[in-house]
Formats: sequence, structure tokens, C-alpha cells
Amino acid sequence: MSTLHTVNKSPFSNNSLESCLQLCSEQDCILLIEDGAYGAVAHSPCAGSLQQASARGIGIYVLQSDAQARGLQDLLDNIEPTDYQGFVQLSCQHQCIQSWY
Amino acid sequence: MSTLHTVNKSPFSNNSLESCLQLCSEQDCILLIEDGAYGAVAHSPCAGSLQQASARGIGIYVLQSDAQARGLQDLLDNIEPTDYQGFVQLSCQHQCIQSWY
Amino acid sequence: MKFTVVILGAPYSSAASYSAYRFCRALLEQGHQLARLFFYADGVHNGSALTCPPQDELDLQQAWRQLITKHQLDAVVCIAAALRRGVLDAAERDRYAKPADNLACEFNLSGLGQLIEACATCDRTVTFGA
Amino acid sequence: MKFTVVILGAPYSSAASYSAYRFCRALLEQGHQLARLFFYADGVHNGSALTCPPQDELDLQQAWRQLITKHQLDAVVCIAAALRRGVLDAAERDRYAKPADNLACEFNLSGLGQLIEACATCDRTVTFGA
Amino acid sequence: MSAIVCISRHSPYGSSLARDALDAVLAAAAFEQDIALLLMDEGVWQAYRHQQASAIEQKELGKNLSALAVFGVEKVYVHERSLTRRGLDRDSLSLNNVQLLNDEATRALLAQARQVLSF
Amino acid sequence: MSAIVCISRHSPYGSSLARDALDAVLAAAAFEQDIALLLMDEGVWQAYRHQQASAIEQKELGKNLSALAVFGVEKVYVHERSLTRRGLDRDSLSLNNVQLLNDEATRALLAQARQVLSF
Repeated sequence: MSTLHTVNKSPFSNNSLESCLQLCSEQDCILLIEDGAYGAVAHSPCAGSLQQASARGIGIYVLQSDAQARGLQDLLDNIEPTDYQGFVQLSCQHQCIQSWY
Repeated sequence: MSTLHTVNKSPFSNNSLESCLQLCSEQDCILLIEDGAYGAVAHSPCAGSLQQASARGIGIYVLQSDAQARGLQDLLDNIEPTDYQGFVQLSCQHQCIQSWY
Repeated sequence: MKFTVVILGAPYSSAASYSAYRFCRALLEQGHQLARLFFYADGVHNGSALTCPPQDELDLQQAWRQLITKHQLDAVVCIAAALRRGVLDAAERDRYAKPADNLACEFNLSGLGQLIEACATCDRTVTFGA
Repeated sequence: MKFTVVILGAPYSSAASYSAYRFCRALLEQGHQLARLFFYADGVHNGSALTCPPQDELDLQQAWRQLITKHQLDAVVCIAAALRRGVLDAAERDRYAKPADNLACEFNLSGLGQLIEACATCDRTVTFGA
Repeated sequence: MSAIVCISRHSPYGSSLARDALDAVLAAAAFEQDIALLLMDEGVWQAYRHQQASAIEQKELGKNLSALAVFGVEKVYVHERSLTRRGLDRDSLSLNNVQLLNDEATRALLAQARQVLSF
Repeated sequence: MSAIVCISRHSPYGSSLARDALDAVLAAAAFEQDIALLLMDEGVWQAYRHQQASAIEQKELGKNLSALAVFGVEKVYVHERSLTRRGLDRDSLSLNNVQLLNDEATRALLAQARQVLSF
């Protein structure tokens, strides 16, 4: 069964996203929330790993309201914006939800 | 005038110690407290920078009670254990105290 | 689906409480069931009846209370975490001979068994960390 | 020397409060002066009179209260941060029509001016972050 | 394979999270749930030997971890990569019956879980 | 050169620290203290343009930063390396009268301070 991973810390100061990316399986998804949204910017320290994960078929999402609040506009390709409705839907599509904080 | 820098986060998960080391001046001191004590272990991600700082004459200290509580015994060379009395003395020796957390 | 939501952050101090609140609202809007809210660690401060946020800011505790009442949610505040942090109901106030209690009436103090029971019987458990 | 100590963490939730407490004890032992304790952000929870830690654990709030009394320290809890987090004295309880107050009597609610004034007139300012 | 996997990623004394996770695991055992504890990232320090929490007037967390077996928690796992990154190995740990999991095994543990508790 | 330097190293909405730092700086200005604000590490995001805090039902932090000059706070500095590490530059900021400091200038700012407030 697959897992939804949420990450709420910025990869510029914290290694949660890096750890998450190492443990992510092919069927999993990652959702960047709160300060995790900083992980979606072009200069993200995890930009390469995120693109690789995406190429492996792992869905990468960012909570749009959190990105918007922080002024983040130019996000990495292959990162899909979503809202709380989408967050709930992702939770339903995956058996487990692991929060990296 | 010189500054005492305290760092209370582990460099294995957080970049506070790294930032502190970049900003540290020759006359300054660094004191590792709380989870910052993990920065003093041999495999510390900042081991190299700490040794370089020490070679530049920057005093590096670790709060012994915090290291002891965490079971940290084999610490990097040139990191001096101290106690709260020493912490106060370091605070007196430096004009400013910058806390990295 | 049946959800359990775990909240580990206090309002204002971290974003966890707000995110959890928005998530809960969305899941209820989609017709899912919220089996239990479990407030743990610093999340217990969500149950305080004494917060006074500035008038021009979101009152997150008030928002939680309205959501709990509207949907008749089971909102459990972990008793061990709450006692350590000074969040008390009348019974604990008396037991510990404290001068006051401060748990809002929409919340109940109870043990970690409530988390485990919810977790064991629901479809999804979502944690909001601080 | 004259110190100002700023505490930004709640007891139990982070190590900041304990570190600050030990630091303050040490500086007083060395004959230095502690001009003011300023509890800010989550540090305001140090002023709660309602915490009930387990009997076999250190009661850090109690330790702070004893230190404040013994050395007649000026212990200020930032009023804006406290109101947001549900830490009230009797006056604020009345002003906001809340059912209870929970600030221990050793602490005073006051504004950020108290931090700035202390900072401007002391020799050293030390912050304990969470 | 466990119904509930508790993932504990934080250091023992910097916050309350390590103890909160442990308490949740003990509660699960008390309610006879099939529970596993996985220590990873900073969480591996929880099992580090020679802790002396009395130095900071706290209770030993490592001892509580060791007591898990007494309360019926058999499945305690440590993420191997988190361990090696910190220069630690099995001998660095205060726990005897711990199982080290490589990335693949950790993924498998997650993949078979029914619920995850994240600490 | 400033008597009090407030160093703000945290992001605008993840915790209360950014706002707490700003309030302390405003209080210092109200008490006519010589105060400087230095944004570094995640703190540089506080000055990032295009913030819309209403999306998370909060008040705009960037606007409060811009208002500092009105309250007599002239010295607002941004640590340049923190900025470039995040792919940002002066044009990425919502502030006009901000001064970028390289490492050396940042060290000099600290070296001449009488007190530091760390946020």
C-alpha cells in the first residue's frame, strides 16, 4: 500500500524533505505544506531530488494557500498546486500519511 | 567587540551551526548547548568547519551536562567542555550573545 | 472514510493547528467522517478557554470550538500532556488543588488510549506536527 | 555585571526554559545582577500557575518561582504574547471577561518596553530560544 | 508486519516528542494493538548508549525504550542509514533486541502498515 | 552603528518568531533606542515580495516590515549570502530602503553592537 508524505519544514534550514525523499516509494506522493512550500522554489536544495522523484512517478504537490501566503510564484516544474480539498483526496488515495516535521 | 554564539540545534537536522560558523569572527566563541551538543561528535556534519574555526583561534565549547545527558563521550578535539558557571563567564567575556536556534 | 486527526502544535506558535483546522473542515465538507480529534504535546493549548487574540486576527480556538459544536466532534485533549502544560478541567483542578481551570467545554481530557482506539478503528490517521 | 535574560520556550516542550533557569542560577551564584527576566513567545507558559508535572519530575515552574522569590527578581511576562496564548492575570481576565486567570503571582504581565528598557540599561542580554 | 507504525524522528531531550512517541507506543501495547516503533533521523539518538539524563534533571529515555519489551512491544526498528550518518552502529545502542532496517526494509515496513503515527 | 541589533532568522508564517522580532524592533523604536534589524537565513523570506498572507487568514508580515521606516527604524539589513542561497536578490524584496550586507559587513554589524536580540 502507498503513503502520502507531508513535509512542513523548509529544506533551506531543515533536513525533513531530504529524509522524506530518500524513503519515498514509487507509488507514494509528497505534499509540501506550511514552510515546506519553500521546498518547491527553483533554488530549493532538494530541487534535483524532487525532479528525480517526479520522474520515478512520485506525485509532488504543494499546498497553494501556503505557497501564496509566502509569495512563492515560480515553482519547480512537475510540482502541482493543490488545496485542502486536494489534501483530503490525497489522504484517501493513500493508506498511510507520514508527516515529516 | 566580540560575540559569544550559542547553538542549540543538532547540525544533523538543522543548519544553525553551519550559519553560525560562517558568521563567526576571530575573537568570538561558540558554545554548543542542548541538542547543539550533537555538533561536537566525531561524525558531526560541521566537524571540518569546527576544526577550522578552532585553528583560527575561535574557542569552541560544549555544555557538559547537555553532552552527558545525551550520552556523548567521544567529542571532537579542540572542543572544550564547560558548565553553567563557564557559560556565565563566557557571557561576561564577550559583549554580545547571539543565540542560534 | 473515517479520519483521526492528531494536532501537536499550539495556535499562533506554529502553523500546525491552522493546517489541521482547514484539513478537518475540508474532509467534513467532502462528507467524510471525523472520528476523533486528538490534541497532544503543545496541541493541548488549542483547548484553552483563556486565549485573547487581537480582534483583527483569526481566533483559531474559537474556530475549533465552532467546528466541534457544529459537527458534534469528539475532541480529546491528552490528559498527561495537558497537566504538564497547565490545561485543566474542573476535576483536575480539584484533584491537584489548583486555583482555576481553563479547558473550554467543547474539549474532553482523556488518555492516550483514545488516540490508539481511534487509530485502530478508523481508515486514516493524519498528524499535524509543529 | 547586569544581565537581562530572555526566555522563548515553554517548560517541557523545549529545553530553553531549563537552560535559562540554570544559567540564571549560575550568574546569581557568581554575584552578578539579574536585572530582568523577560518571558516572550512560548516562554509565557513559564508563568502558568496551573501546571501539574508528575511528582517524580522536576517542577520547572516551581523552580522559577522559588528563584524569583529568593532573589526578588523582576519577572516580566510579555502581555501581548500571553494574551494570545491564554496566560492571564486578574486584570486581563476582567478586561476580556474570561472565566479564570492563571498567571502565578511571582510574574507580572507587561509590554515589550520592559524588554527594551532592560536591554538598553544592562551589560548583557542572553536569549534562550526554543 | 504491523497494524500501527510509530515513526519517531526527534532527539530525546530537545523537545517532548520522543517521550510523547514512546508513551503512544506503550498505550498501543496496553490496548493490545499490533504496534512497531521506528527510530529514524535524530530519533536514533534516543537509543544511544550511556545517556545520563540526570545531568539535566530529567528521566532517562533510553531506559524507557529498553522497557518496551517488558510491556509487549517486540518490534523496535532503527533506520540504518540514520545511524551510520551519525557515525553509530548496533554496538552504539543501549537496546539489545533492536532490528536495523535499510532503506528498502524501511519502505516495506511503511508499505504494509495500516496506520502511521508521526512523531 | 547601532546599540541594539535584532537578528531575525526565521520564516514569516511557520512560527510567531518573525512577528515577535518585528514587535521588539518597533518597541525599541518607540523607546527611541538606536536599533537595527538584520534578516538572515530563513528570515530573508520575511522581506520576499508578493506575500498574500490572507490566503492563510493571517496579516501580511511584509507590510509591517515596510512600515518600519514610518516608525523611525532606518536600519534594516539583509544578509546577502542568505538571499543568494535562496535564489533571491534585491529585486525579489518588497522593501526599498534595505541594505544588503556581505559576510564581512554582517560581522562588522555584530562587532559594533552593544546588545543582540536573537529571534
